[in-house]
Amino acid sequence: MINTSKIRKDFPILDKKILNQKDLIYFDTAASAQKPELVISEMDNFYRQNYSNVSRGIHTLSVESTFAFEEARVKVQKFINASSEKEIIFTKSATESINLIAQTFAEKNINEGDEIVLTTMEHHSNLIPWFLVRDKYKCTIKFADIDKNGHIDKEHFASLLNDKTKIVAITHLSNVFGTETNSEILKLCNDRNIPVLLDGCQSAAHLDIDVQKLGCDFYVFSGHKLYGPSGIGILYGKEEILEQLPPYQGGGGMIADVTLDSATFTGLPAKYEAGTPPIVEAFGLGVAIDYVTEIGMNNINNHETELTKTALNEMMDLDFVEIYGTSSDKNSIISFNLENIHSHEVASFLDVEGVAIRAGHHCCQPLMKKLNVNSTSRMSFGIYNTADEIKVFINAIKKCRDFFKK
Amino acid sequence: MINTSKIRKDFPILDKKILNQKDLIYFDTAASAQKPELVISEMDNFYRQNYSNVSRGIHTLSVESTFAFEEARVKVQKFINASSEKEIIFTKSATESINLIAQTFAEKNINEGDEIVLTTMEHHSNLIPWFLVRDKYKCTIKFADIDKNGHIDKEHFASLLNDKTKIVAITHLSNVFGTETNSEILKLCNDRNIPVLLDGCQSAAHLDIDVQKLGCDFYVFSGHKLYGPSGIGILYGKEEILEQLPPYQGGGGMIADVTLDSATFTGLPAKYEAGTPPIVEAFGLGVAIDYVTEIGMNNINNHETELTKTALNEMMDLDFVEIYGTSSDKNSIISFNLENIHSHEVASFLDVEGVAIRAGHHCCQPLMKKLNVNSTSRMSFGIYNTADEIKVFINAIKKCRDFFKK
Amino acid sequence: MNDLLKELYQEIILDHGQEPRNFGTCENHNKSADGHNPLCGDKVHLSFYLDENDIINDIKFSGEGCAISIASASLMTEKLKGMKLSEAQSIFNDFTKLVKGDADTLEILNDEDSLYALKGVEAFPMRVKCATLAWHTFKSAVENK
Amino acid sequence: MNDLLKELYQEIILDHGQEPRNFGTCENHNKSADGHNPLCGDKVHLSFYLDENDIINDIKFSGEGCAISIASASLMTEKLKGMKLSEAQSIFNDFTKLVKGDADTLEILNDEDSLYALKGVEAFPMRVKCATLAWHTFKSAVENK
Ligand SMILES: Cc1ncc(COP(=O)(O)O)c(C=O)c1O
Ligand SMILES: Cc1ncc(COP(=O)(O)O)c(C=O)c1O
Repeated sequence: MINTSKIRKDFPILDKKILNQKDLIYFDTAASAQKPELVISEMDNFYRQNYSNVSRGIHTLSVESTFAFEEARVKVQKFINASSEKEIIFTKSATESINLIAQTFAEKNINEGDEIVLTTMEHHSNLIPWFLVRDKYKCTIKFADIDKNGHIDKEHFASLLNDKTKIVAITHLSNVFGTETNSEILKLCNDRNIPVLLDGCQSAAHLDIDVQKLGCDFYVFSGHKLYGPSGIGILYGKEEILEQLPPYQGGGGMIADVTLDSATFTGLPAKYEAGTPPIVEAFGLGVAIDYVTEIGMNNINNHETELTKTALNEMMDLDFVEIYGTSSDKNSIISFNLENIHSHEVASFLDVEGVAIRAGHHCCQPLMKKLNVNSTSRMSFGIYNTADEIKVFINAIKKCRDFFKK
Repeated sequence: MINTSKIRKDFPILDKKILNQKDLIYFDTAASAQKPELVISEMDNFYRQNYSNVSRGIHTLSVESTFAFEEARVKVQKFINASSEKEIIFTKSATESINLIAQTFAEKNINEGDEIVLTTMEHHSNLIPWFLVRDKYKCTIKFADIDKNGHIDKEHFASLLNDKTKIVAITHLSNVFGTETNSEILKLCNDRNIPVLLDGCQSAAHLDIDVQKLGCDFYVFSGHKLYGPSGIGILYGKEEILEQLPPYQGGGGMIADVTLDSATFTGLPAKYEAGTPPIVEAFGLGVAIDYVTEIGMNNINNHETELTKTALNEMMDLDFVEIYGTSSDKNSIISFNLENIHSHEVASFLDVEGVAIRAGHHCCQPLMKKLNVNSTSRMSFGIYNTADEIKVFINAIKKCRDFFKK
Repeated sequence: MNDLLKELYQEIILDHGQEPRNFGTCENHNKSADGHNPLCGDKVHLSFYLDENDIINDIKFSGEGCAISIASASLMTEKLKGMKLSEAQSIFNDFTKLVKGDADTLEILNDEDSLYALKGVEAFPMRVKCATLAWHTFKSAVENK
Repeated sequence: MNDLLKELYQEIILDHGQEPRNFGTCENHNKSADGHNPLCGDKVHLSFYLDENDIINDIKFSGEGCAISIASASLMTEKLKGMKLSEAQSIFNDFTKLVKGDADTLEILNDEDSLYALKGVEAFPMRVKCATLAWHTFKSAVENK
């Protein structure tokens, strides 16, 4: 097990008092994780000691920045076990990573009448990029059904795959249900040689990721959900596929040779990193990866699934709580509603108690429609959360129910 | 005049000793500026006190982050005098800003046979995005000539404009010559109602910018060249134009309503900010803007043009120095070569002397071909530079010449 | 119980939130609009009849949302019914200031007014959008041809 | 003058940088490639004749670049001429290590070797690309059909 009280000391924001009185209980890690001291101070220090633009300079600071930046790439590579650092592209966010693949993959591979397979529980960031492709290339999107726990219906999924299926893009861990996509789903795609994009936004911080074992062709995530800074995302893509795809954005750094008539592009990863990249952000993400690796992804996973079980059990005992997905393989995320109380009221009420949760559609409007709700509340856990915090939370939702009952 | 010795104390990196002995002389601000203490420590503090994801949450941290983020937008708006904060889009870099406009503008407005006008001195980041448009829409790009000082040839430029010209995209301040684009060039476009994109990467940190007076329809720059953090860029676009353009990237935050069949998008600026934006980076850029505004852009401009004059005069006296562009309206940037010495040698030599300059093609390969050089050295100034540093530099290039002469 | 919450959820808010007045669609309307808070999915539909003297006759709303947005819509319809358009627009401005914490600068509304019940929103900046959803919808209905 | 610079720009480097050996194109070649450093625009063209015993016969290069890249190309051609391909490839590995500061792990090269003149590059990591440009071009020439 992990030493939570030690870990909590690493996160300066946990000292915060909400409204000057309540201890902060941060149950919104799925939206964005808080940052450990180490990440904050190393970035701070980097700006004070080593900062300059990367790749193009010869002077000392440029060397230091370039090496730190490329070292971060290798850290990411190892973290998800990619086979080469060329397969790691720095973007600004997972959303951008998905857009990059959607556009470039479609340009090369998708024609009118082709099919893309998603699920009904995808985040808008894994829906709209494909909608834009659908509009442009007149292809079809098919949506795999899910059950009430957020598990993809394997038979239905299999029935959607055919020779016209050009790519499958699915979440690895649902940001509403907290359930993990079964490896059999990926197997079905692998068997048919259909490329798979896994949206790893929620899995990267909670599971031990091995992109080669997973059998995905693309894997995307955001640094800010992995205890790293804002402003950085990752696109992993298999080298042999990325090499074949056209460029996305054009600009400095991705050019081999330019005349006024034409340009040739450099190889991976630079080809997809036009312009000055998020330098210090990449460095900071590298530090965050060191931090979680030191704790151990399996330890983190154990801690968080334990917390999830505890919370789930307590909540299931409360008759005024409706929970979306109650399967025991939930990880870090619980979505719920309190009877007859809108999620906004719950969120505001809990905020005053110091508990930060999220309320709304969680960028999953189609799923909300399917669940037949307008919105839900969502609590989500990180390495710094404790069973004691869950007690405070349970108490607070009881108070909330009472407050709005009268 | 500005108080340089006071300002220098604001930049922690200036205490750095290169190779443990030489004082750092940072003449590479055009590639990326160093960061003042204030920017570094405020971002640091933001992560410790106020960080969370923006826009979608109700809890206290989400409120604090959202308000800080939107406040930064207003700071940018005021800094460049845009008429509404809706016209300020946060991107990851100026390069992305240009790609965004190139793609969306072309999708709506450019057809086969249409024309785009650039100049021969554009940075790759203002060339390649248009090359990608050219490839896709089979339009033509015309290149305005420049003279040896980097001034656009007004007559030639005028002769390129016609009814097929859909957009003009030009640098505001050349990153090789340091010369500013004449307002008459913009006037020519305005008179014909041709939209103009100004690449403000080099001007934002050196000139007092008023996008309305300038008469540009789009203005882009990067935070990292304006003493702000890496990972943030700005796109300014006139509201009535941006409103008409299609979305660029799709994802969370830019959606009004989604079903599995279709999506509607929110208004500006969210429409162009899919996914979690560079939150702390935007905040940090706001701090940087406060910092330079406090010093005063006109004071900064005076200081830097003064330095440029000093350096130019000294360098013109040296017969082994070839300077690219010697006009007196140069600002902050001097490109040069030492006779028979490759720019790499100069950069490595100066690095050992503590002087950081840039060597290479400066992402302007077509211009290098035009100048008939393989590469140049480039020195560039920021608010922290001094005339004394120029003395050290002049001395160092003399030593460099001697070293390679033997 | 916390004072801020008591301020936010006054009796009248909970009442209007649970039993909104003027709920539905005006049979006879010449102005209408849909409002929508993309951050949470809350929705409101507003319709009213603006007569030849620019008086807001019948006005109704429907939709789903939190207590604040529903109560605000309900209170708004009560307030605006029978009012001259120009006055309604001034109230729009005042109301926006009120919930944003600028109560000192109001021009028409005073603390006797039922809309004052929403003053508690000022302590919850992320709820301002909830409180003003109906009002923005009103504004777009006015602007719609 | 600084020691690092003296290390970097040894007599032999300046000499080969200014007067490169084997400059030009082999009339009779069956292998060639273009190399290019996109960061600065330096270019090299390499051609050689690989005979039926996998011996590198004639080898020449042309191009523009800094003293380090030109001297490195010049020294490389001197070194490789007459050498067996497999041995050249081992030297490629050794040379890469040498300029990256891993001189301790070399397998073939020793400090008597002329290529050792480029060891000074290790103190200038951004110049490694200059020093290895010709070698990478050699590698792609080998891989080209
Ligand atoms: C004139 C000009 N345009 C565009 C850019 C690209 O800016 P960035 O790399 O920050 O996107 C630069 C800086 O490298 C520049 O100097
Ligand atoms: C499952 C999932 N996909 C995609 C995203 C988008 O990530 P970002 O906003 O960092 O681009 C998120 C987070 O909001 C998510 O939870």
